[in-house]
Amino acid sequence: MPQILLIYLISSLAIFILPKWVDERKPILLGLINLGAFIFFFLGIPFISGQIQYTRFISWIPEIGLNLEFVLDGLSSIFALLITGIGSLVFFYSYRYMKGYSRTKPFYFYLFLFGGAMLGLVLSGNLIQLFIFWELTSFLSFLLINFFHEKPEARRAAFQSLFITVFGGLSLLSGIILIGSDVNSYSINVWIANADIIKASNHYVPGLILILIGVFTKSAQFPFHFWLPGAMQAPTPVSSYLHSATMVKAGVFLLARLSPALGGTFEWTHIIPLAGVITMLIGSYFAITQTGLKPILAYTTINALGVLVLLIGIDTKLSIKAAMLFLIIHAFYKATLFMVAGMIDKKVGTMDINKLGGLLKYLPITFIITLLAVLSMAGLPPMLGFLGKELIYEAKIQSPGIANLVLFLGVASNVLMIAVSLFFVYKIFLGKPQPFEKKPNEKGPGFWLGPLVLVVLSLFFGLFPSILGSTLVESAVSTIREEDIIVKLKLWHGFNDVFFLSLFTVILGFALFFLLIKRDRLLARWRALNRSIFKFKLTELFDNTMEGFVNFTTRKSRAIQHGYHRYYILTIILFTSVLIWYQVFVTGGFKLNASFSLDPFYISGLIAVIISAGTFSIFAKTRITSIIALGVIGYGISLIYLYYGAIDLSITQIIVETIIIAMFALVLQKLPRFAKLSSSITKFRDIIVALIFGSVMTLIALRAIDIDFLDPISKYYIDNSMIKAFGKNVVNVILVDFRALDTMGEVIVLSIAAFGVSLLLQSKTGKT
Amino acid sequence: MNSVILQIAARYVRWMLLIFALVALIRGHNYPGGGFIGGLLAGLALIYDGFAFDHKRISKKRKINPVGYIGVGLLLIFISLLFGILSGDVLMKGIWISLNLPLLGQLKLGTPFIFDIGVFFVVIGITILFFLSLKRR
Amino acid sequence: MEVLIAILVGFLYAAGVYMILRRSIVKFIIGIILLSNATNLLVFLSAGLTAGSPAFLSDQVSSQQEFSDPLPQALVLTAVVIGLGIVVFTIALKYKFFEVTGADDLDQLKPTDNQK
Amino acid sequence: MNCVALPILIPLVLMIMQIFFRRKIFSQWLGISGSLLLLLSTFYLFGQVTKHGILTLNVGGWPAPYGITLVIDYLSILMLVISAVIIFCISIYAVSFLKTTGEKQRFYIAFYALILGLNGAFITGDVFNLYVWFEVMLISSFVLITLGSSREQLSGGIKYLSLNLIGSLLFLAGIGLLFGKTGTLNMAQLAEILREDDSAILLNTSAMLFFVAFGIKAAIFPLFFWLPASYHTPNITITSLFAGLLTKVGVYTMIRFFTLFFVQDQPFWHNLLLTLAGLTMFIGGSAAIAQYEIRKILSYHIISQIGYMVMGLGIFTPLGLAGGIFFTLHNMIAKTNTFLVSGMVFKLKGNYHLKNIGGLVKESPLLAVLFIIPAFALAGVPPLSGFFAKFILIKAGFEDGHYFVTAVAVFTGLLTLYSMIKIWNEAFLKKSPEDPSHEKDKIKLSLLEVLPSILLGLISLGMGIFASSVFGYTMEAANQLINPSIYIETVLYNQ
Repeated sequence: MPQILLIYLISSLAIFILPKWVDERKPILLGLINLGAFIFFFLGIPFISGQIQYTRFISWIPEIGLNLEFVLDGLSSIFALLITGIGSLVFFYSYRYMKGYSRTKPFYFYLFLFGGAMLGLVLSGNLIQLFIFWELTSFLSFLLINFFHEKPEARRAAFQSLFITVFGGLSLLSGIILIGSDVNSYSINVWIANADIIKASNHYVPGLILILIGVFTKSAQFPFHFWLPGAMQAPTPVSSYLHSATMVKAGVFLLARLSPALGGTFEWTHIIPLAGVITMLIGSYFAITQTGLKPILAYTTINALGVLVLLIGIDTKLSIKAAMLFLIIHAFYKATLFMVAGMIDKKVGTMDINKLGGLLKYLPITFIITLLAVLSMAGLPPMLGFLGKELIYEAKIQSPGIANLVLFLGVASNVLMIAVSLFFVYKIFLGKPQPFEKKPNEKGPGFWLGPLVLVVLSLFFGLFPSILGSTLVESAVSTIREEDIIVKLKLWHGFNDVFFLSLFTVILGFALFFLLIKRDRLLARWRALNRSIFKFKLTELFDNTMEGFVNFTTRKSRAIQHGYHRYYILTIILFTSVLIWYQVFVTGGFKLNASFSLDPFYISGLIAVIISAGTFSIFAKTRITSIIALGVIGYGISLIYLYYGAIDLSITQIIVETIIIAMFALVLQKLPRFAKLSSSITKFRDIIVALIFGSVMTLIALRAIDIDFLDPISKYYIDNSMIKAFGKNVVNVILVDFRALDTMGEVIVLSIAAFGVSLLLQSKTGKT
Repeated sequence: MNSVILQIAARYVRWMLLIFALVALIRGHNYPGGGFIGGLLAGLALIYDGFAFDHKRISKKRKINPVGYIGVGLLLIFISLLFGILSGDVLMKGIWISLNLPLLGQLKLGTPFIFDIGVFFVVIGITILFFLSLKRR
Repeated sequence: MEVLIAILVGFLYAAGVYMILRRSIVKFIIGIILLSNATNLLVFLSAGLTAGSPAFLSDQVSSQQEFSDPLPQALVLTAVVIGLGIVVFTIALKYKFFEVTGADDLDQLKPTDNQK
Repeated sequence: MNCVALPILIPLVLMIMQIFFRRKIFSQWLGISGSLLLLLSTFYLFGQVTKHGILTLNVGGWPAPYGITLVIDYLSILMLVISAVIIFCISIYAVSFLKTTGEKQRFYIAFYALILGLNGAFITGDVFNLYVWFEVMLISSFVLITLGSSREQLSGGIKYLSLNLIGSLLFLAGIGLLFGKTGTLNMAQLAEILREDDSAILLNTSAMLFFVAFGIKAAIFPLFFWLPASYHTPNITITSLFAGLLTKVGVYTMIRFFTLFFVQDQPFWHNLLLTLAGLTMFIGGSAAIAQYEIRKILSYHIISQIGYMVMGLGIFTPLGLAGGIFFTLHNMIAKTNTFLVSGMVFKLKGNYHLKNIGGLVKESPLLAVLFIIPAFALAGVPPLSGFFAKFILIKAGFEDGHYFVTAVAVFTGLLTLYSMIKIWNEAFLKKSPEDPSHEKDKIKLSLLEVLPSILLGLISLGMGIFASSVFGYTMEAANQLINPSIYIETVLYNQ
């Protein structure tokens, strides 16, 4: 299995180096590669009945539980087949569809890699590995939705989808890590084996919620569903792929995958169905009022995802069975319908249902295809969709928990779905013929071949459902439920509750449909009603929130990075003072042993001179006096050094002080006079700050003298200076021998400073 | 500043300062002084010269190149490092030779001394450079 | 004596901090010089003061003698010299800034942070 | 021969050579070949470290703790290797991007002085020596940041200089106090003393000074002001260099000090570090999304990402530290790369402001690829390096029970993503706002400009794909930091 992913990676990279004659046909080639992978998984079906799984383990970073595990079992097999199968059809389709666009190379690169990432996702047996593929699909879909990137809407939609899915992805990652820390592994099999520990842990509920946020964002569940309609900004093949077999199905997959490990609890059977049922209703409700083909389909996808999530959340044998079947059904009809929509767009030039109509005359084959797909979507016989709907009803009836609500809303949503489906096909192919600029025709099988294959399959499985039931669905359900389950599917169940419920739904659906087509104004009113009830759209809410946040941070960053040099300094000084004072209090730094003495008096006097010179220098009115006072301080300090036996230091201090004063005086001639720039309140505040800082420095300096952990290392220098370094001046020996590296650094600082000074002052630039 | 008195004084002060700087450098290992102090003094001597005669004299007429001083100084420092390595020992290891000179008596010369001379040159260079750049304005 | 010098250190810090909080370039430089003096003195002080003879050895080895600690002296010396380089660079930078903008007011630096 | 000093000897020689040789072309080629030499020597040292463990060198042959000891452990060598890679890339990049400034020679002198200080800081085992290297680095960065002396640079430079100056003064004061209390400067000996002594808690006051000093260098909240004030002013080559290296030295020293000897009163430190880390991440990240100037966005990002590194230190488990180090390494590479790319954007468009540029994806698809790799790496997109760094950090955070700060870390990832997408959308995807009629002569990027970015991009990718070995090394580093006994032993007793 890893080899297949490698093939995907290599062939996607190979797109960039194809010779010209292959390059023109690269979608065909990529479709064939997908087909090959499909055949591989198809041939594998007989080997993975029931709970049997094939795993491949590659150690990656085992220390942090990150390994490559590939699992092929019933569940991943269904998904892999859908991804590769529909993938190959999508590529064949886009050979026709994408003709005439420039820069298709990156497009195919992303699309193919997208398929590969999705395949990697469903084959992952390690949750972190799964997350990696999960994020890859998010980012690749971002790049795909951005195909028409010069349109602002496309950029906006791409960004929304990315932001929402990455938000979910990060939340998913947190959830995985949180729960993974309980069992010390991210391997799904380990999680399943330790399901009891996980469910008993404190981390279970927060972890589950985080994971569910991930699932809900990816699978477009309420309230994160709004990115999905935007994603139709992508070229149609992408939408077709994204809605049917990839991306949005990732969440469903993960939910199914984790249900043995996390499922069955109160939280699981209540949160998930609730989200599912709301999403289902929203999807079908808004589908009706859309005017574009793609938006209609997008909302029906939301509906389908709601159904899938609901079914997995109900978490019974029957509901899982229904979910797996519906997964396949939905993939088939949704891929078909998107391809049809794209085809109509290409042939007629619009996807607005109000500008479409009467296409039956021109596109009979397409009509049949669409009709069959739509029947499947509406859940009408003889299509596979019918079977699915029956099963879903059965599962809903038998569901524990919030069954009544689920059933009621389920019927309502199905009524809407039937109406939408019929409306869809009616508006395009029947209805009023519209004047088209160019006469559409059926030329070129490239457009309808893929959809045809899918509807034929859908019909075939609808008539002979047991073929599907006893193989794929059965092993997937067995995998999820962790027990061997026999699945028998048949089209006709007899006259039971479910049948009558279906009949009821169909009648209502047809009634609604007729109402819609007979009363044009009804729909318009409905739309108006929606607009007034749902004042804000979630997309706009999202945009406004983002914008509000950006504005907030703009103001905030202005406030923080305000540009006033002295307030930066003030902040730093205050921060330091607070930290140090805090530590002084904590460590009881007030107990000092040092005694205050004024002896010898001349040093005391010297200090008094320095302090008064300092005060003078601060408050001096002219610059030159200020600087002279500064000199007094410097020379005074050098005398202190001298008193404590630091001759070299003292000389150096004097010379350095002299140079600084001289330099200062040199430039001072050109610098302006002191201006009175600060108010007295500012001055007072600054004095307080300065005193806070100065006093704490005094305090800790005294502390430092008090504490001595061990004898200083200096004795070594005195002992060895003569013997080993042949110098009597220990300070100098330290400078040039013991710690010569410091001196070297010091000299380099000086040299660079000198270069810098000459550079600054010589450069003639400036005055800009 | 083209004071005549200053110029006359400079002829003597210059040499005195230079000699003083050299003494500080050489004695540095045993008595107060050393490369840094010596270098500063020498630098001051040259600056004094500049004050007296106009700074151009330093840079143009005498062709004193402060960057060159710095370069030479750093090179000397590097050479003193290199000795330790070349002699197969660790970086900066002091290598000493003992000279018996007739007049000065026994004199110990070692790589730390080269290091100190390097510092001396760098400090001369930077002092002049500082001065020149500020003065040129 | 330590207490007094410690107070001096504190005073120099306070003076330096007060000066670098001013808007004038010249005052800022004075503040930096004061702070760097304060820090050097702090290093010198906290290493312990011994009013002993300077650490010059004589040929007759007598390590019994009480020397003042040479290491902090060397450290402070290095720090002083480094301080020289940096202070001179600061002076040059501020001078250049004044030359370019013609203002002694550090609040004039504001626009670099806040341009959109 | 003991090669521990190579990382400082090579830049020293190069610096001296640059002083003597003034020919432009010579400086350039010397620059590139010298950086390559440095890179190779760090590789060699890396091999040595993996083979022999911690390497030490007592400069001048004076035994520790009396002389200055140079120490290379896993943390040092990882930092050395990554910074050598960046230096190599920058030296190639500099060739064409410094064409406009006439100060090539001075650039190279200061450039190598900066590297000298940087490498010195990475390998020194002596507190005061560290200060000296910091100053070397600081003064050369002052020179570099004001190279060109435009008004903007000067005012940015002043803020950069004054705030950093306060940082180094506090650092020096801290050293003085530390030395006053312990009587030693050798890090290993300090660790030995302070780890065993109960009253070492008294040192926390001086530890505060170090914390603030390194905090200023690392640009953590609330000490970061100098960074956004100055990083957008100099030539882009210099900004890239700073962005990749300078703040990370602050992080490095912080990690070094707060694992080696300031380990008293751990709950206090860790809470402080984690709180500030969270604030740094969030404030940096959210300030970034408000900007429209590419370099400012990236500058605020540096701050945000420093938060992650500090968070790794604050978690203080081997995994947390390893995550922090991993993040640092990844960030150095990716961050430099984004700045390099922004330089190329400027070259093509003549502007850094997102509102004035656009359409680059058509104009230069290669540049789009070059941008998207580091941008996605920074946003933490798997399988690039950033994902693993973040993953390890989040894992460590959750497992150690720091839910809040970890949640902030996760959320900040979203902010990072937002600002990267902002650049991507505005500069690359959007239609160019320029008038298409007066199409300028097509400016082409030369190989020397693109090459460093390609190299760094490949490394980002490689650090992701071979995350297991990178993680192994960072884990080794973290273990060495958590158990410093080996470090102490090697430095003080095995000579």
